[in-house]
Amino acid sequence: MISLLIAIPLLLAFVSVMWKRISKSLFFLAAIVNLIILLASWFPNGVEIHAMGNWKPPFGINLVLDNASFYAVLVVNAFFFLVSLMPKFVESYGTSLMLLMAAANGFILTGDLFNSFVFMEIMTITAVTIASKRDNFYNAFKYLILGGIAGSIYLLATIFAYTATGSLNMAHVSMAAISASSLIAITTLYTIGLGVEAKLFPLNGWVSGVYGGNDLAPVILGTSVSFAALYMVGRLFGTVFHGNGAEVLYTLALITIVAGEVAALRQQNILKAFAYSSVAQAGVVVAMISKGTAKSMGLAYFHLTNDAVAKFVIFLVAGFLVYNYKNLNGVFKKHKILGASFSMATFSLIGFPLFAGFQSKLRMIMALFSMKDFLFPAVMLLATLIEVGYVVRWNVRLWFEEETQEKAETPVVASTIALILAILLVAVFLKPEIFLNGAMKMGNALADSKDYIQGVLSVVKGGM
Amino acid sequence: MSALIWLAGGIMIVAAVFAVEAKKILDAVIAMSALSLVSVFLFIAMRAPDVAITEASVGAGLVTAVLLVTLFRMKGGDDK
Amino acid sequence: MVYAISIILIGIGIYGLMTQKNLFKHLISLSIIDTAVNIFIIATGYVEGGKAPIYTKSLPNFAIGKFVDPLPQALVLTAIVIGVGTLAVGASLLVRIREKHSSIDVENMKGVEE
Amino acid sequence: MRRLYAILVGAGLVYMLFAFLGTISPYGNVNLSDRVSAHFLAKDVNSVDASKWVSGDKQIPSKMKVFGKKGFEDGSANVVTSIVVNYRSFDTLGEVTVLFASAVGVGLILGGTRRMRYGRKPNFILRVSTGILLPLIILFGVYIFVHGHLTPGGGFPGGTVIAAAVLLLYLSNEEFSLNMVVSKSLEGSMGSLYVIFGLIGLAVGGAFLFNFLPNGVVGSLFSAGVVPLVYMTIGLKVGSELSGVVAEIHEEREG
Repeated sequence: MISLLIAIPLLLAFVSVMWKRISKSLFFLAAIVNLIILLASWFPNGVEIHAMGNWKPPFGINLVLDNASFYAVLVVNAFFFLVSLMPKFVESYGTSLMLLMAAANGFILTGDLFNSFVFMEIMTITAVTIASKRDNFYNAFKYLILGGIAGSIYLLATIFAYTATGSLNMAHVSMAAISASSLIAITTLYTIGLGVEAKLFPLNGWVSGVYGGNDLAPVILGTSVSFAALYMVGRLFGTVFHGNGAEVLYTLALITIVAGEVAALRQQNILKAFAYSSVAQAGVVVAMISKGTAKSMGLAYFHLTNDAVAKFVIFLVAGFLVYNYKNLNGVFKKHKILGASFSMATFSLIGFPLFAGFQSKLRMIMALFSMKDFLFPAVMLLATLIEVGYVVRWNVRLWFEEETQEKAETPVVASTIALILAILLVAVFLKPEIFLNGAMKMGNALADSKDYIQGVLSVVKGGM
Repeated sequence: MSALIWLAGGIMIVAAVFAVEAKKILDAVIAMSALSLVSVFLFIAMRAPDVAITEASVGAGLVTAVLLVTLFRMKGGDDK
Repeated sequence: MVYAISIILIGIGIYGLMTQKNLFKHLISLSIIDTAVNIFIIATGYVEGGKAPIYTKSLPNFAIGKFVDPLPQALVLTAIVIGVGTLAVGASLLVRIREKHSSIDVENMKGVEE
Repeated sequence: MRRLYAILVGAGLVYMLFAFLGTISPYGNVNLSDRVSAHFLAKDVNSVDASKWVSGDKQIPSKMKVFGKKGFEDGSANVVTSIVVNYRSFDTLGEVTVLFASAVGVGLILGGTRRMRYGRKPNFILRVSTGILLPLIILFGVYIFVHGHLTPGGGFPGGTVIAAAVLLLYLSNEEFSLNMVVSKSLEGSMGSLYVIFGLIGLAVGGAFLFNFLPNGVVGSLFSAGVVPLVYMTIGLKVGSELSGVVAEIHEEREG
């Protein structure tokens, strides 16, 4: 069944080049079918694999569905579904979005290192295509170059893993006895390779340009694709390399947080400001993943889910505003629903009580204290202070300043979606189990490499 | 054989430096194409005929053509 | 030694990316890095005295040490094609950058927002 | 200053990679029996007990004849092909998708409608020789991907050769422009066909991209199950896709 998650969007994408006019409907169809497939295989609570072409691991390529990959795929596909509900947004990018969906699913599900490289490259190329919307060519080009280098380094890392273990299968690499010097080489190269997509410190120069250049790119790249990339960080450094190389990741992530927040505070463009904020949040998640325990990873993905939902709302609203108004002062007086959902999402971002962000931030800080780590909570509190600064500034400006322009038409579907997601954030505060259960299951599955190895390698024949 | 490989490697390194530093973009594209062609020799020396054929037709052939057409569209690009 | 060649080529590519101001050069440097990585990968599969992994009338038997490793070659086939895809997208972006900003030199481009 | 910084970063990376070189086996001195590819070469993956293999019992068969024999799990004489299109066929599907994504991207980014002109009359020799060479080039491309499982080559170089023929047409004739409807339909239908091959495998053998045809004798033209079919599909798809890219790059916007 799970191979269909990739096969269906791919098939429909190939079909959609022949009938360009229905590509939006096909995208909607693909998103719906994927959600149905996912609902049919709800939290497997074990490791299910699908061996491609019936070649058993470690010889062939296999897709792995366990609690971790299931939760990630569910979140990613849910965001794609939400985007597919807004045909105005998709325009002629239906085919690219379907390819991106297939690639993100494949990237998450695959149990093979080289296969994940292939899917990462598809993600990069389609993301560049989407980033070039609204003539944002220079930034898309920068992203392409950085993504290309990262891809090459990722490939090198994969080859080092292959020469060290003799196979490309993640489970096999995970169980193989790799020498310490070899591990250093592999993890360093993977840190660089994933650093671009995971928005780590020296490699995140593309983010503001790509997210700030049009309305579609931040909504989809800042939520789904970034979730997929950060899932891979957890899978590689948690499951496959058992926490080796996490110190480098931890240091880089802390720098990322501070640098991202400071840049967000200084930024005058609303989309770019929140793009930098998304960089900082990625830093928080990576630092949390690098702590390496099941609980810390579960909380990291809980925080990431909250952040992705909030960012979806923020980017949706901000993108609409930036491309319909020249001057943003006081525009929320005309769009009360959009304004309300935007404010709720931004308050969730800073971890204000009543919203989901509070739950995740509080839990993370508590967990860190119990681990005797005081540096990271300090950085996180500092980051929160800076966040309060720009969130309040933007809210004041968008709500209370003198308005100057004609009213643009309110997008009905988009504002409904934004409102529903904002209410979801409140619901998560009241009942954190909505996301927390899945995220904790994901953390457990990522930390438990024994189960993963057992589940992948003990299978004699690939099932559905 | 190993002397030949060193020679090929030397040519490739020179071509790469030239491709990076050349004043004219056209020269850089040609140097890159030369680098691809020499790498075909390395692939054959390492017993990878499939890769050699693909690199010869794709890397040295089509890519160069696409870049040259692009360059033509940009009226020769900007000199450095 | 092939390793050394490919690593030096990677270094030249990175150097080119960081010093050159012409965007076309960035694309070319990226392509150099791609080629270098491909050479590196093939080199990891080379077996001294091995033959190309194709069974023919004169090479009908399987034995260890007789053939070079076919898997890196399969990976490189994929990697080459991926490189072409990246390059084609990059080239078309360059055409449009030139149209919009009237130059592809980072220092002469007009109206760039980062 | 910038140059010095670049040299430092480049040298740092080179130094790092050289340091990492110590962790992999020296050039030309690889023991294939530690790697999965030994079993790809021996075509006996199905008879290997994977759980024992990963814990050190490599189960390598001793000398055995492969060429001209029947009954292997994969029937192509070219082992690289059997990895690309059978053992790791899913990678190849991804690879086809990368090209497809870039063709879609080039189309969306350029979005031209009018053919660019070179503004000079094509050379007489070029025009005449194109007429003679074109069928030969296309034939050669088709030959490469039909024999992909026997000789070096396959769908990708074959498709590229066909695209080169289209490029030749563009160069030799100022009026020529590719019929995009035909090339897009070919591209889309061939891509769908690959996925459909995979889905047939899922229905017949219970796994996506399962090889559902008999393998035949290693070394004959009609062997290796679905491999030749898939390679033909890939060849046509890559050919139409890259031709599409060549065509798009020749298209300009109006005005």
